[in-house]
Amino acid sequence: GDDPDDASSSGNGATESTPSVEVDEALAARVPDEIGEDGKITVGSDTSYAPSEFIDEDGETIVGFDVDLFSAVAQKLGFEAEFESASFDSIIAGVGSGRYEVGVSSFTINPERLAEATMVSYFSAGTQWAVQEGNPEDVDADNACGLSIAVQRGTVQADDITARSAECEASGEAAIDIQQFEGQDEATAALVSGRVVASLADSPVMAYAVQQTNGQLELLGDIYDSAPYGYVVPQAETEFAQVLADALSALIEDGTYAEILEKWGVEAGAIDDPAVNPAG
Amino acid sequence: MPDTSTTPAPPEQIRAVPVRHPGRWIASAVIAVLAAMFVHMLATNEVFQWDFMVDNMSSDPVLKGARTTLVMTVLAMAIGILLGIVLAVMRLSANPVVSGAAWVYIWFFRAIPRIVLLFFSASLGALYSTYELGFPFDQQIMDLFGFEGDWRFLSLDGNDIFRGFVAGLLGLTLSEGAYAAEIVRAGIQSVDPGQVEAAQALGMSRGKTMRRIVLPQAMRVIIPPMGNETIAMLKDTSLLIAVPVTNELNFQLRAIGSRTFQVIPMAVASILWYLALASLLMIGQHFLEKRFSRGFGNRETRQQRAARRARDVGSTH
Amino acid sequence: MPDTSTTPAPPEQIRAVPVRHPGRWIASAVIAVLAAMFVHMLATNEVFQWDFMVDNMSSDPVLKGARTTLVMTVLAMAIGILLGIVLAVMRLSANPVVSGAAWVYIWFFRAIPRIVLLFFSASLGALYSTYELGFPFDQQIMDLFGFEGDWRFLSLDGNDIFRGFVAGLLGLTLSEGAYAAEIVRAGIQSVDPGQVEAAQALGMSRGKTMRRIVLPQAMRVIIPPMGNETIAMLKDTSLLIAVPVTNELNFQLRAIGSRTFQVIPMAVASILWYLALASLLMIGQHFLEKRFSRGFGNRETRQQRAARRARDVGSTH
Amino acid sequence: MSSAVGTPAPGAVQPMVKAEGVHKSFGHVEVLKGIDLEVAPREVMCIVGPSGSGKSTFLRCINHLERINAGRLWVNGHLVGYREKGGRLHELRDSEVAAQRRDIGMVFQRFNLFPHMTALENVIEAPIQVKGVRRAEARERGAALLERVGLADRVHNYPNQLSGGQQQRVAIARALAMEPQLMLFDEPTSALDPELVGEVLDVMRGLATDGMTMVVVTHEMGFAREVGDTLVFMDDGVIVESGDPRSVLTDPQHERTRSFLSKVL
Amino acid sequence: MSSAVGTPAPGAVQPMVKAEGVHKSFGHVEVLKGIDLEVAPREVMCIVGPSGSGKSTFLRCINHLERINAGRLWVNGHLVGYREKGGRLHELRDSEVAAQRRDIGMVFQRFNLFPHMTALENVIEAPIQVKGVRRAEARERGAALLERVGLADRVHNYPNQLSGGQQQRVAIARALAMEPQLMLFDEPTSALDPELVGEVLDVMRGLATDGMTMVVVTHEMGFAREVGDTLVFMDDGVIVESGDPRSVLTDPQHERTRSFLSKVL
Ligand SMILES: Nc1ncnc2c1ncn2[C@@H]1O[C@H](COP(=O)(O)OP(=O)(O)OP(=O)(O)O)[C@@H](O)[C@H]1O
Ligand SMILES: Nc1ncnc2c1ncn2[C@@H]1O[C@H](COP(=O)(O)OP(=O)(O)OP(=O)(O)O)[C@@H](O)[C@H]1O
Ligand SMILES: [Mg+2]
Ligand SMILES: [Mg+2]
Repeated sequence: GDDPDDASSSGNGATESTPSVEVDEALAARVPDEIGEDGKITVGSDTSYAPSEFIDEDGETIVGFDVDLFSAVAQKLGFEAEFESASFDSIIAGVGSGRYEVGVSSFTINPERLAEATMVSYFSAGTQWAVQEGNPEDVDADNACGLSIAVQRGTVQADDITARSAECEASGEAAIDIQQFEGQDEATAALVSGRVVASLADSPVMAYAVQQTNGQLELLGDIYDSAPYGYVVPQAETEFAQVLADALSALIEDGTYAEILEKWGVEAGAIDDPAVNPAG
Repeated sequence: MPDTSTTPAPPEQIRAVPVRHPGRWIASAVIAVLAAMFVHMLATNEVFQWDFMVDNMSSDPVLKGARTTLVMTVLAMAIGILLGIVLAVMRLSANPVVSGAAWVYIWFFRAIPRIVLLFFSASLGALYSTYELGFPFDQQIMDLFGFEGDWRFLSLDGNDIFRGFVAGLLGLTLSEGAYAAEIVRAGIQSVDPGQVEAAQALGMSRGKTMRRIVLPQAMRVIIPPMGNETIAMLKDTSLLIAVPVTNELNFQLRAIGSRTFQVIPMAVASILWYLALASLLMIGQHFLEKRFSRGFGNRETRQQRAARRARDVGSTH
Repeated sequence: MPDTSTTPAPPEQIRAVPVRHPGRWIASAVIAVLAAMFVHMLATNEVFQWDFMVDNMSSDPVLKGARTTLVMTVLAMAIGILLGIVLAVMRLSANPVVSGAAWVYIWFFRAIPRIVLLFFSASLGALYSTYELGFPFDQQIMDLFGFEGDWRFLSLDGNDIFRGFVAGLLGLTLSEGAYAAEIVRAGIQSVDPGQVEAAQALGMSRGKTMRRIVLPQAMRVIIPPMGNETIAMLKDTSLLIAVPVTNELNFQLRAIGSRTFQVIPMAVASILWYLALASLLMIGQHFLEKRFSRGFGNRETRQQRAARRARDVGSTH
Repeated sequence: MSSAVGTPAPGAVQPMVKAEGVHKSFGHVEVLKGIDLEVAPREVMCIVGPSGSGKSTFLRCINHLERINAGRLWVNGHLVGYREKGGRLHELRDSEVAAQRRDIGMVFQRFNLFPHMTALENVIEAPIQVKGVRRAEARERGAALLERVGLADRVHNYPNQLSGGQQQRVAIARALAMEPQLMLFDEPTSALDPELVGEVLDVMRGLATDGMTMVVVTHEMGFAREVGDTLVFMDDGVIVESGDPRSVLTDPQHERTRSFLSKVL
Repeated sequence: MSSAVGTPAPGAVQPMVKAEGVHKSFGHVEVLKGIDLEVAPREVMCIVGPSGSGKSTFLRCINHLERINAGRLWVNGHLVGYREKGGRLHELRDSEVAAQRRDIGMVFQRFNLFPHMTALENVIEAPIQVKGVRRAEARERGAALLERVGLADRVHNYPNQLSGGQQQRVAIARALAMEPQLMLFDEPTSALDPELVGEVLDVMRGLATDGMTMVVVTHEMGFAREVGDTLVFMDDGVIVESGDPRSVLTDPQHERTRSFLSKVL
């Protein structure tokens, strides 16, 4: 196959065979009945977040490393994962109301979310900054006061940058001009065009954006604030959550996990101890 | 003093030197320069990536998306207009409860942004997981009298109904109904009341008068704003992203944008697509208008003549 | 056979037994039940979280957002209407270049979804980092003759101008201009051409005729659709998220929603907010309409009398 | 006031229209203040009077386009708009009112032709929709009627392709197509150019000759004198005087009549 | 054709209106086919003729609301709508046309009062806006004019609070406020109820007595006979005959005139 880094730009993220996974009957038996009924797990996902989850060139297929990974988890349990596009805002509520059985959309685990749902960690992502090629404006992530900076609305980075701006103001400097966009693609476009001087996003997303813009951008500084991504299941379904965690562990053990992450070039975020509601 | 005596009465046509309008020429020149600047920009700015854009805007999924968009527009308008006719008739009802209810409906759905409405109709599944038809406050009444059970006779799974296409269609239709109602009502009221009177004097029933006399004439007044509504609806299908409906034009164009991070070319692509589709609908409207102007304006009445004259006067000087 | 001979001519008022309309009562009952069901749902479904909602919808940032929304609505409408008047006059110009340009403008901006337009106006900074006023194709012409340099006389940094509030205002204004133009044009054309003729016959100039005679009368026809436009504009400020303008009502409400995961209560909150703001605007419209109906309809003309009669007939039977 | 009309002589013909103490108010304004009159079959009654005197309102009461407030009104022996049962009046339902109107043709000042239908379609619409006449038959009879009003060659024109006089003649044919027993005319010529008035009056004259019962509100004194059997002068909601047109026109008994006639003659 | 009007006798008064071979077409339809006439100062000329004969069009040509295609038209010695320079005609610019119109008052069939202004505001609008008269002065003169047309008590009413006859009188006052030298009337009474016609004709009669030059298109033969100095009968875009009203009305020379008069009298 192609170079995995290139997976989506060459458009074969979907067609490239994902490693086939054997069913683990013991795990499958522990899946709660109401989920097992139809042999499918319905997944809600905001599919405008490459490379985690996005729409492939055929305009229908949902692809991305989140998709591959959760599909493998589902296969382990003898199920098929059925992804559905949803608006990011509505996924957690949708899981709560039973509209989706699981939410998989690069949700960073944090206390607010844990108050609404049960989560299973499966990946570790941090925040990554990016600037224009050569950093013409000499941006320093730790001293961004007064600059224009783009983030995607509703992400942890939006909170991050808001907090930084507040600090700036507290120390008597100019606030950060925060531009919140609906999608990371628009935030990135704003950076490319120079409307903002920097953008920050989840590390895999930022890496992908830099790659897609053909050298117009570069990564700035290191990944920080690493935190786990988690699958979202209804608050009460701790049992099911544990099954998901165990299935993940099995995938890590048999190497499928690493294989998938490598395929998408995000192996840096691999974890080795998936857990239900991990502390902080 | 006049030269009446010196000029022989001329039978030949008057060929007068027209008044010069330098302002008009300046305006034309300014417009031409602006247009040239615009073309210049399009041609020379590489942000647009024309090749990439053209390739992607005619890809298969985008074409399918355009089809979904058209289908959604047509369906939402068709059902919305039916709903609008019902609401308009209700609004004109002599019964204050009926007309009040229509008023509330129209007020409510006209005041809410469609994007909020769409988001809401997509979230209906979250309000109740099952939708049941039954008596209001049944449970409470039952409790009050110490009974068990409920009075509900039809249950549907909310999450199965309110998703994707159907949720989008529901939101758009409910909203369109309110707008269409006002248009239909204005159309009905625009018909000369003498027409209703004439039909009644001939012994025609209210229903027949409405169907045979009032509505056909109202169509002339209804079609132009309804054409605008249709174009507005076409554009508002771009809001289906709030549901989301994934096989729709705007979603598909944006999906390419978020996959490739070429946001501006795809925004241009959507401008071009919507221009094309809207122009298509405008042409359709033109023919409908022609169809329903039968018997109007073929020959001018005395009043129309007076009107046209004044217009002519207005534009020649 | 009649009873003319048996009934003495009665001077007393006729008190007839009215016709019964069971259909109306059924309709009223159905509506009442539906309304009760709706209230039932609102009261008993804990998805709504009324306490939480009320708290958050009156928080400080939301109130500021509402203010931004109103300011943006008023500004966009005011500038849009001015632009619309210019375009309407251009459309009615006898010069084909001028009226053609207005046509193209209107066609273009009516066909494009506002959300796309807003995104675009926010991206103008990306097209050129500096905006310069100058001759089109200057560079190319210079090259052609082997000169160096350019013919540009004013440079602005695109990214400084086209951001946030200004970009949003630009997009909304450009779009509103197109809609307002059509409304103003319809208003002007609705004025009895005899009015123009009468003014001309009195020796009034075109400009004075327009200002003193035509526009004041056109206002009656212009205000109702312009009221609708204003409400549409209020709602479309929710699209400013594409720019983005972040201190706007819808953005703030959604921000609370996504921060607290109480999406539905916040969607309800935005419905309530928009209902309130729209109702406010509707009241304003009512008073404006009253103001401009001076001299119209105070006393009925012969034709109006005939019209009202037919309406009365229509509603009493 | 009111009961000026006495018991009819035994064996007298039943009047086509009979009004007894007809009152009509709009809000607090009393527009008809007790109208009593009788129109015999085949009679042509002309009503004249100043603007606002209630002529149109009375005509409209006759086919229940307005509802009267007091008094009684019969057309062809039937109470208009009401049914008397157990000593009380009951409103008729819409369909019954519609049925009553079928026997009464009405011609309006502003013609009110259906603009989206040709002359023939205007004429056949009601027979087909209301009486259920077959289309072919209706077309045949409609064409005959249009010929009778002198429009054989304008059958397929839309109203706005016709002159005012032609339009008014189509309107008359349209009313006749329902084969009414009574025709009401509300200033049928006052919206016409002076030269076109004649054509319409000619058609009406023909109808009168054929024995149609007619009530005509008009300002055409010549027509009233020549064709009318009775002339009624109304002012301010009452009948001031009525009688043979020639004598009322040449020798009015009341001051009001005299001053009105001096203005319009 | 055309040059029927010869060189004026030396010392003759300059005509207020003079038309020579005036032609007017709309598209391919020729509506005026060579009109020659003269209206002397203080003369009252009445124009009659069937609908569509071009009466209104001719009136509108006089104040350049229509542009003529051939011939010449002078008002008070000035060519209407053109300037002759170097043997060629030059169109006047809007402001010059407007200036010419100030001397010509026009009264329309449908009044065309400004509905958003009271009677007085209607009357003073043009003097203030066009002539720059001071508001106080304009109000005083406007009130006097309204009193002259018998509307002293209706000064502050809006047009729709006035009867048709009152509206038409306001329209006349409005035209008079510009102190025109010539008044054009286009069927000023034909939109009025018959009893209201008299009030308007009375005002016009008064104007004629005061020596205003007037061109009146009308169907009121009584007025033409009594007030008119000349009666012109137009048909199909030409003047069929003209002369003293009494003789034309009682003894028309042409068949067309006879047949028309037989219809409207
Ligand atoms: N529907 C109505 N509501 C209120 N007033 C009305 C209504 N219809 C008529 N009127 C009033 O009733 C009075 C009589 O009106 P009507 O039209 O019957 O008079 P008319 O004799 O026919 O006059 P015209 O010659 O002007 O037609 C008028 O003052 C009129 O304003
Ligand atoms: N602007 C126009 N465009 C085309 N045809 C016109 C126009 N104005 C008038 N006509 C035509 O010119 C002819 C003469 O019209 P005009 O109004 O002058 O007649 P008129 O004698 O005043 O008739 P009426 O008594 O109906 O007012 C008519 O056939 C009319 O249709
Ligand atoms: Mg009347
Ligand atoms: Mg005319």
